[in-house]
Amino acid sequence: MLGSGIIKGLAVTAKNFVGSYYDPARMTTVEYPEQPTVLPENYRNFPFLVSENATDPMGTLRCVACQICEKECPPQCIIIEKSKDKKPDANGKMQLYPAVFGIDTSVCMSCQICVEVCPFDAIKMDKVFEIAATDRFLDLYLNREQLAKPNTYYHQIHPEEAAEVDGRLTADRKAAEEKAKATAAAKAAAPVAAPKPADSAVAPKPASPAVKPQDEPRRLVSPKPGEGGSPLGEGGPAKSS
Amino acid sequence: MTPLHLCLLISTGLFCIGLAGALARSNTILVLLGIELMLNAANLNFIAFWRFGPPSPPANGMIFVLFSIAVAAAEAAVGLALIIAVYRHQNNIRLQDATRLKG
Amino acid sequence: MSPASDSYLERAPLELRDWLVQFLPEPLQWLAHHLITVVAVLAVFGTFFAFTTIAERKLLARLQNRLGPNRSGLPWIKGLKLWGLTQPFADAVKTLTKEDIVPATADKWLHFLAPVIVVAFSLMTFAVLPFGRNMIPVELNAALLYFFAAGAATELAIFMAGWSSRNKYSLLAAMRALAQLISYELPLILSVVPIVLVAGTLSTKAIVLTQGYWTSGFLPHWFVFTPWGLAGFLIFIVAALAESNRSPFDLPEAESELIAGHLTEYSGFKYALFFMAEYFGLTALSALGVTLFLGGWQAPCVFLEFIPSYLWFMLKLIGMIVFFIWVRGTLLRLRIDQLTRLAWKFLVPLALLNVGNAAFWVLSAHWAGPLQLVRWAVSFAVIVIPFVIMGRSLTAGFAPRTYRYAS
Amino acid sequence: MTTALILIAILLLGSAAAAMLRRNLIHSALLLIASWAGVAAFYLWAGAEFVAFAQVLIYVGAISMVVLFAVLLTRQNPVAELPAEPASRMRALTGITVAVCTAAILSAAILSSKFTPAADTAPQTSVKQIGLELMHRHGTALLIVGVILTVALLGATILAATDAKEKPEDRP
Repeated sequence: MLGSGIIKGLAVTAKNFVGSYYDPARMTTVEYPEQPTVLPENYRNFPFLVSENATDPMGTLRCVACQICEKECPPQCIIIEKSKDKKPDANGKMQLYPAVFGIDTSVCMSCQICVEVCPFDAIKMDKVFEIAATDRFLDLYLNREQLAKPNTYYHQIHPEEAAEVDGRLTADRKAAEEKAKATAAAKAAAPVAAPKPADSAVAPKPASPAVKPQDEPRRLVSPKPGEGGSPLGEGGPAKSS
Repeated sequence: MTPLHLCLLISTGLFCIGLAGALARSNTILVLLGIELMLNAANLNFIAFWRFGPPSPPANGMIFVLFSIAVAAAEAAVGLALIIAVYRHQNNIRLQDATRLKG
Repeated sequence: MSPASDSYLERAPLELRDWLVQFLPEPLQWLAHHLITVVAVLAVFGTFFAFTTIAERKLLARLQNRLGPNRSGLPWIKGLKLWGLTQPFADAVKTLTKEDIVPATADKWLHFLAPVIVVAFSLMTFAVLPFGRNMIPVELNAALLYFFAAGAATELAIFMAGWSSRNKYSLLAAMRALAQLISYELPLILSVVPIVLVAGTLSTKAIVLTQGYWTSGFLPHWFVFTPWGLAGFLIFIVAALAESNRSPFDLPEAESELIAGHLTEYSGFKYALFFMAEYFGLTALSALGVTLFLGGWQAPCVFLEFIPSYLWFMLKLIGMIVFFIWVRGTLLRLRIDQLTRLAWKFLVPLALLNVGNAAFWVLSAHWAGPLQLVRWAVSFAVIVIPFVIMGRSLTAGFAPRTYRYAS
Repeated sequence: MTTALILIAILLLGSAAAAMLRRNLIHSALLLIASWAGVAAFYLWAGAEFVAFAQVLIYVGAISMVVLFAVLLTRQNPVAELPAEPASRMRALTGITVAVCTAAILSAAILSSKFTPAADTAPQTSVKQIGLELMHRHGTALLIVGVILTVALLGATILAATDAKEKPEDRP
């Protein structure tokens, strides 16, 4: 009969009404500021700089001010100035460091391209979204000190990804150390009579660890062979060999 | 001058405004509205005489007006439907263009 | 009259008014008397409007398993939320301080006049509603006619708003609104005619008084408890939903098609006026429904008469509005052709039949004993059988929708 | 009492005259509605409440809507808004002259006639009385008006309806 559907519908909503007071499982609302939601693991928003050590964030930035991200950034929200001097990095190698590193979050669109292009795993995506400020120019421009966050924080927000990155970095470091040892041993073992050919033979080799990380992260971050990974992957070995 | 005089003068004014509109304007809708105004002027007279005129059977003037309003409503409905029909045929509603009865 | 009708609480508002008036000189007393009534009606229903909006939002939320607004508290006390009950005042401050934007090509005068007219006329309808025993702002012989006449003028304001905005969505929505309001005015008035027929008067006060009896003390003689009254009430509710542009008949404001309908080009205070008028219209129609069908300010049982009549009226009014909100939270919007079809092919014939039904009821008033049962049975049959038959033809060819891919 | 009447008259005649003079049809229609409302105010002034409410309900509520719909459905093309040609200006002049002459004759007739002084209060007419009058003495007329209205409604619908065939997908 006409109208029976209306009555059924009214019954459903009446049940909702009563149930909403007795059955908290019905309510999907999360009362946000008091009751923060758990963000999914893959949530990402605005980049930050990874530093190795929480006690001395500025001294242990992974960033070497190569400025790739600055050039790649589509909305051009990254500003980097290279330092004049060099500092030892985590591997003990002398590297440049960013004297100025700023991200204008009012411009940043969280596209993650800076992360994908970084050869040193120095810039990663953060999980912050409550960055509202009263000054839309100065307060939304984050400088080096505000951007630097320790690696432990990275582990906290993206545990799986961070573990993978760390594993890769330590592997690289080990390989570099072994290579360094090998070259040192080779140097020691090589006859003093023929320094020139030995130098020319060894010279490309120390360069290869520096080249390798440049390719490796790309392959790992974008594992799909179809897009972007393969041409770069091919380009890498061709250069190093 | 009694209130009745005043009422009758007002209704004369309304009637003549309606008449002028019905005769002078070339837009069919306005002509129809002018006729409506003339009808209203007549109703005004009925009420004026009911109120101030000599004693009559109770509510006579009111009943006249009620019938008049009902007929005016019918007239407006049919008139405007005719206007829409005419518009559909010749794409405008100017009175002087509606010279044919055949669509 | 029972002693309850003369209790202190019952007389309190009127005596307060008389006490206030007596301080004024004689010639001003008449004016003050009416001014106080107007101010009281405005204050009560203004507050009622404010709390209807918050009640609507909270109820709709609960009907859909949400929480609804629960944040706004008092401005100078942090942490006190008051279940969001001060939300309407926050909204009022917001709308009043907003910029008033008038489109450059708009017809300035009509654009300004439309909200004024709509509020003025929707408030005028309150003048003839009996809010309690002896509490009626204006006692008119033709009160019902007045109510519908004042209500009819709001249609004009909607047209003015739509046309003067120079916005095609506004105009389309205004035309839709007009088509809808004209279509549903007929069933609305026809559903009221049986009441006039049985009560023999157009005066709302007298109509309430005719409903003021009880069978054996607890069965009220409200019109809704007769077959024709029930049918009339249902038709009235459907028509009132459409007249006040509420879901499921909120086509003029179908935001998915027409943005905000005729309100698209309105902002700030003018928008607030339209919003207010809409709720005033809803409240007035609900109050009319209460007055005509639910016994007005009469208590449902004799022993409940100690509660003052105006409270009974308010309770019934709140009940009606809650029901309207409930319907809004449940039903989906109709299409325009379904809407007009429902009015002309279903509600109007049914309402006309109901008028005949009420005439039969009046003619058979002297039937007694077993004939009473026959009277009820015939009256029910006259309305239920056409309902079923017409409902069949209206829903012919429809079946519950089946979804092939979604479970 | 007379002041109120004069105010009502100004509203009534002013809006009617303005309505007939405006070029914008919608403005004309709305001003005319104001004039109809003025007529209703006159009825209220004269003590004919019932007729006043009926006037508002029917004229302001119903006829105005039909007029506005008609105005919007018959959109004027720009050609029709050209300045009036001499013939129609002539016609307008004649029309106004005729109206003014009629007004003069009628006014002279009204002012020269004597009426018996009226009663101070309006004749008491309750709604019930009107209803009984309508049903008894004027029953036939009521029936005829009902038939006229029904026929007019049907006729208007048929006249204004389009001949377009209903497409099957338009069915619900």
